Amino acid sequence: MLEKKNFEPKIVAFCCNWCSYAGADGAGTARKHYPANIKIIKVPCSCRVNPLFILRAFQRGADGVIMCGCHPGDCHYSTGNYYARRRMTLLLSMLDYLGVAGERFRVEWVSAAEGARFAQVMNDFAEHIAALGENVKLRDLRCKK
Amino acid sequence: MYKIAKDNLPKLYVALQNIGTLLLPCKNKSGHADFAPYREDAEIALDAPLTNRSAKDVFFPQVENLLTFKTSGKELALEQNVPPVGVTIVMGVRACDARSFKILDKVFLKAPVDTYYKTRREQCVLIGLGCSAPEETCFCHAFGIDAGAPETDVQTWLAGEELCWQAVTANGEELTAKLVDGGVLVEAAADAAAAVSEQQEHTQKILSVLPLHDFKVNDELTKDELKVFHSKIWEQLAAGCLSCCTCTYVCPTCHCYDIRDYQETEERTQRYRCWDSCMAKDFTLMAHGSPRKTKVERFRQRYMHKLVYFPENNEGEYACVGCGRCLQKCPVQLNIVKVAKALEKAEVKQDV
Amino acid sequence: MQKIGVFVCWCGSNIAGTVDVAQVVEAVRQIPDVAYAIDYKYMCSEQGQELIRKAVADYKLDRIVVCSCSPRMHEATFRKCAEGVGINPYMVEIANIREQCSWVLKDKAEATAKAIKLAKAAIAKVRFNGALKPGESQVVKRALVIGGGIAGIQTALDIAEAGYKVDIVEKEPTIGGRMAQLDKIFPTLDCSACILTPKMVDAANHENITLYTYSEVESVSGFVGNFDVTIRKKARSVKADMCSGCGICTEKCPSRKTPSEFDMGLKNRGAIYIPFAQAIPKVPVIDREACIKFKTGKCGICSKLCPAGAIDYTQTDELITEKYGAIVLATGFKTISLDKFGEYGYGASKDVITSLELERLTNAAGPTEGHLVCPSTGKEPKKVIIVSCVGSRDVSGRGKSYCSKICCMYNAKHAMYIREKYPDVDVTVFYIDVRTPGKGFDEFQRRAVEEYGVHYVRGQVGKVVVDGDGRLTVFVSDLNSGRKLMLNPDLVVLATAVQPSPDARKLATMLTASIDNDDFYVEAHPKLRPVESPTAGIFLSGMCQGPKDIPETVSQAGAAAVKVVGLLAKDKLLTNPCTAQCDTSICSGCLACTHVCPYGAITGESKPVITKLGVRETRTVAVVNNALCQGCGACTVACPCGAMDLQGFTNQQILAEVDALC
Amino acid sequence: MQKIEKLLQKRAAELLAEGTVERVLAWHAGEFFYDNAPAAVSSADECDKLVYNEFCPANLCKYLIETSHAGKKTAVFLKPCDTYGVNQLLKDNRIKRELVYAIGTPCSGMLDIKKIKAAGAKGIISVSVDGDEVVVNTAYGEKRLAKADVLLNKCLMCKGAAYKIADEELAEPLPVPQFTGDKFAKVKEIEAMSAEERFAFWQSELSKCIRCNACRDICPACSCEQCIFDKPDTPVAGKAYADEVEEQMYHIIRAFHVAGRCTGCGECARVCPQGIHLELLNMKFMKDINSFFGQYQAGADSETPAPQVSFKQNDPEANSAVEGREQHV
Repeated sequence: MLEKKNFEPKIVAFCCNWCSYAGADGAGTARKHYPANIKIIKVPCSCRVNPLFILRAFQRGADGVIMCGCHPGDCHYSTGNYYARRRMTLLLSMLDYLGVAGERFRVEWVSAAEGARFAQVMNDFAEHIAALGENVKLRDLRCKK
Repeated sequence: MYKIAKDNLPKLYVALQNIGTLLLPCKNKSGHADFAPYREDAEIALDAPLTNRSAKDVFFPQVENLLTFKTSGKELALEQNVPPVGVTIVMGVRACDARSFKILDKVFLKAPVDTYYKTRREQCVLIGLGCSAPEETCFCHAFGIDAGAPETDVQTWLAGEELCWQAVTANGEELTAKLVDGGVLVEAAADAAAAVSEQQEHTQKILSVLPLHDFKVNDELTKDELKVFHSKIWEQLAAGCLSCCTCTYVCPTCHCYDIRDYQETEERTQRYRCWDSCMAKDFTLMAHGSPRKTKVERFRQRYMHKLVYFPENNEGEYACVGCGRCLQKCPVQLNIVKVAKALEKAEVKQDV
Repeated sequence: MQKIGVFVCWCGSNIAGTVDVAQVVEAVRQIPDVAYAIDYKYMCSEQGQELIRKAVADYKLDRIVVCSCSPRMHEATFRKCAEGVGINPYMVEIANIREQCSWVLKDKAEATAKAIKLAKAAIAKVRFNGALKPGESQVVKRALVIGGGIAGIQTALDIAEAGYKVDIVEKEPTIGGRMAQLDKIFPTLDCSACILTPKMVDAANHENITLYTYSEVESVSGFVGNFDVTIRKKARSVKADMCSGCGICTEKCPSRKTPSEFDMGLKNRGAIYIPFAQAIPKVPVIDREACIKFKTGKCGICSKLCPAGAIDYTQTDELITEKYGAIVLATGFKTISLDKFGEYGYGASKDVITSLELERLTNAAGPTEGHLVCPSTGKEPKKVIIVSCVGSRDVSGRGKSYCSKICCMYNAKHAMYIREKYPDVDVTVFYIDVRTPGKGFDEFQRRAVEEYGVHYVRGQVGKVVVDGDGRLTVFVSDLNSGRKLMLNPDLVVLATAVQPSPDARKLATMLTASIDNDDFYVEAHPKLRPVESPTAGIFLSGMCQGPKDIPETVSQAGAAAVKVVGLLAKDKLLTNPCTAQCDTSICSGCLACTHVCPYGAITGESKPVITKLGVRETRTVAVVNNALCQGCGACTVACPCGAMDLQGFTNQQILAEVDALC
Repeated sequence: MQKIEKLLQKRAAELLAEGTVERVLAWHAGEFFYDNAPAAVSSADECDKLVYNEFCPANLCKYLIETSHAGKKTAVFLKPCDTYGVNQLLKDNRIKRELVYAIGTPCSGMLDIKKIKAAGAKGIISVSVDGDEVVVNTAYGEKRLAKADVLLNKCLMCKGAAYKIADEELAEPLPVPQFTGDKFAKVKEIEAMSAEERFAFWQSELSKCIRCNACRDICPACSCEQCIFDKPDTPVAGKAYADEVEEQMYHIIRAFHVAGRCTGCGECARVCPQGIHLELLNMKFMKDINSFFGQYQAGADSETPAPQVSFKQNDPEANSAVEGREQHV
């Protein structure tokens, strides 16, 4: 248990430019703390996130991947996150089916107004991943540092 | 000649394991036999008619790191990867596969020598197993291979309740000596030899009644390369081909590879080689495109290489050993036999 | 060999306080392709930008990474700066080491490490950046205003005055909105109609303004400068061009059961009706639910009586499609439903009314010609209680958490003109706080107390009980004296909270304009861009953005108009160059991309292509219209073979970031 | 089926002779009685070499991409299950309807020679079907096997005798293998395993992969001009087995790309030289699509929008795709 506490999970967060990335900025403006090893990649819309990116992140050794977008119905591009939701539903289900990383991937909707919630979501996820420990199943051993 | 009771085979495996890394046909989850490192719990299938893939992986792995690039800051350092040192023993090699290694040698050991292949090859002792139940897809005889006597360092036969053992090469003798000293192998009586030759005759008998018994690649084909090259028949033959790499990857003599880089970490990049196939669209792809733009061209390339180019450059030796894997594995039942027959019909007998 | 310059900003102590900027500079200097790296106190300042320009010149930089605040803040600044020294603006990447790093972390070592990672990711991405050139799109010189209340009317008038065509869509049969229902308005107590109706007439007569009343926006597509809008003009069943507005039909209509919306149900109207005398257009409309002709096929009196023969029962809805360069939302407000506030006895007694109902009761044009009476008895009240904050500042979840802002002032107003007209009526206002900021506002409220003798008691009404013979008993605690009071007013007026019009959410989705949890439209920036929606080309006017009184509404309406005019004055808009691009050499023409594109920007066309193998052939491939593409990237994932890619966010760029961050 | 073979030869010859089509896709004999291969003929006199019997499993529809590309009007003989592939190719815009002449070809299930051999038949000379039984004529005499036991796996999940697209039907439909069970039974079995068991299962399956791409190249849903895995500038481009993850990646992405395209024809699993249970990946997505987004059968027609390019506002939240997980909203 102890070493799990010390273990700092590597987490990649894909955030859509209009809601979630702004939400992250909001978290910053409000000085809401979340772990340093959560790193954000900006995409225009959650529908830009290719399952390939997520698998790649795991392959390169990410312990968790989270995708954030506008709440359904509020997509800046009106329908993007609906497609993203379908895609990620399938991907998540498949990762779980393969027994590799279902529990290490999460989708959350965070609006531009939800800075505090962004931090909350990130803290929850980081905790969740920390409890799971290191990603060994879906990491490419060649890429071990 | 020596022998060991079938029931004692595990003893033999362990003994061999102590001498070097032992690879032998083991069943995988889907019941296919493939060469795999010996493990006590492995489901060993010495008698499996034919492994999924030949043992060529032992000398020519599907993926092999050649070089490592190491960067620190703006500095770059190179490191050559050397294959691991140590004896490898491959057991249960069939006559067809045994011949295929000789063919690969002609490719990799000719100058410029492929040191990766050479190192692995030289460290290896091959223990062949005579065939007793050839399948209808077998046609090794078409290339003068004796299914009952594989060209290996040691020949073995599963006859009756025993495995008969006959050293052939110096390497084989050396290995045998160790096993005899260790009391694993015991001197076999004359009847063993009799049993073996009986089995060999029986094998020949079966081969003589199997569908492909009279199949032979017509030597005429090598006489007029261009004629064959321009044959109309290729179009028809290639029609069904999917351009997948199955035939290539299961073929014991195919040896094309590609070299690529893979960045493992910020500081480390591997230059590796991996099997490639002349059937693949992107084979030898260059800036201007592919030298063989159509499926027909790529299809023709593979069979021209096996049936024409290779024999032309290697004293008439075909780059095929009649293992029949392509007959078993091709998704659309295309195979070298079909091609060779069609070519003969079209270009030698000219009755198309 | 690329030459990347990395510029690390301190942002005063905002970044440098938590991130060891010197260490970041040291780290990135070690990275291949980084030709120059330096830190500075304020990179966005003129000196900071000068430092960048100089470095570009001295070190022949071709790519720039700025480690600073969020790109949402200064990306544009640094892109401009780069352009100034001849580097394509899209060769600039920002590493957000403030919002995402120094501001969310405390430990310096940790923050520094993260800053370095983020810098590395930006460098990894910028390696694959390509020079991008924005396209241009035309601006349709016409504006649409949704909502014909004072906000919409004012915005439309200002736009029209500037010389641009503007259409108003109003869902009610007349323009005028809430303000038309009001009696007198604070702080001057002048008559609402007297100042509103002239504006309504101006709007109706203005050559640049087209009114679509009794109409609703059906669908919206397109983007800033080029919106395609479909408007549903509901069937009035009256030919507007023939109707003289004489009103005979409305008087003689036999159906009298429908409560008048305009009079807050205090009076019934005919099935064919004109909401109020000064309605514009003054053309009646048939409420088909109520109309006997439509229900039974019999009747038809109106058409028999109409001297102009304007009645047309066969009229159908009409769909109008129009192109607009800008859209203004002025959808206004309504008061919340009081169903959840049983304790006030609203509905239990006719004599418990909302402030808006009171406006009608005191309005000379209202159901009682302005005589204040108790609806139940029709007699003048002797004692009136006004309850403030009904559903406003409510944390119980039944009402709204926000302050409705206008109530304190109209409470004073109501109390005042009741006392003025009926000096012997006793008026008490129960309040939690009295909030009267604004020019002349506090003086106004004090006048109510000092000159008009209105009682103000600090206390929240707990219960209004209605007994058998309809007598009201109000239970309230005087918070100042701590006494529990039990009063028997004849009339109770509830200052009910306001909320955005129910159409707001529907429209927000149609326009992809953001909306907050209370359904108020979100502004692009609460301080600096208060009248713009984050969605380009959409502007906000009036109550739909947040509670405000008439003066505020009118000034915001003007502000919105100026923004619209500023947009329409442009001939061309630069389009976002981060658009999708199809590699036709590998596109299979499956056209999955066309299905997911929200803008219909992708089409399949038969084109000659050269495959990767070098084969020339003609086949169907996807073609992107860069003027329409808004760069969401949906197509890039729908495309299985990766032929479709998004400039500025290419697969290579994102994967490079992934690799760098993992 | 002999009767049908004759009809097939006749129709093929007619269509070519009368010039209705330039090319005919069917099957011709291989080296043995059981390895009939896809054949493309373009002259009437070649048609007598065409064959049709219980050993013609190959779905010919994918060859239509080439012929359509070449602008050659092509007649193709399609077993009921093959017709789904044609519709999918039409939907994916990979073939031109006017260049396809689809001929519904009755099928009563294809046989699996591996199963017959595994059943202990040695020295097989020929195989014929007699009602519910398969008569195996071997060097050591006749051997009778239950047909159901030696059908190809894909035929065990027969979708029925109906053609989803056909310009003509060659003959009266034959009775197809009756599949009554739950086609997702195997998927559910795996779902029921613990994460560790699932991981172990798929490790042992996918680690067999040799990246020959046969699964991809035979798949009527995998019809890209250039596969993403052949795209040198994507870091996923890989030619060979390199690392479990690489293989997982390949198979996940492939399954993902064909999700909603896969008609469940089972060819991928049939042709895998390593015997990987690839159908279990695609079936999983089919099951998910049905349960999350509503019933959908790819290839049933060529119009219905695919689940991955459409949506419902009330689609389930991604996180809820996994049992006992909630979306925090």
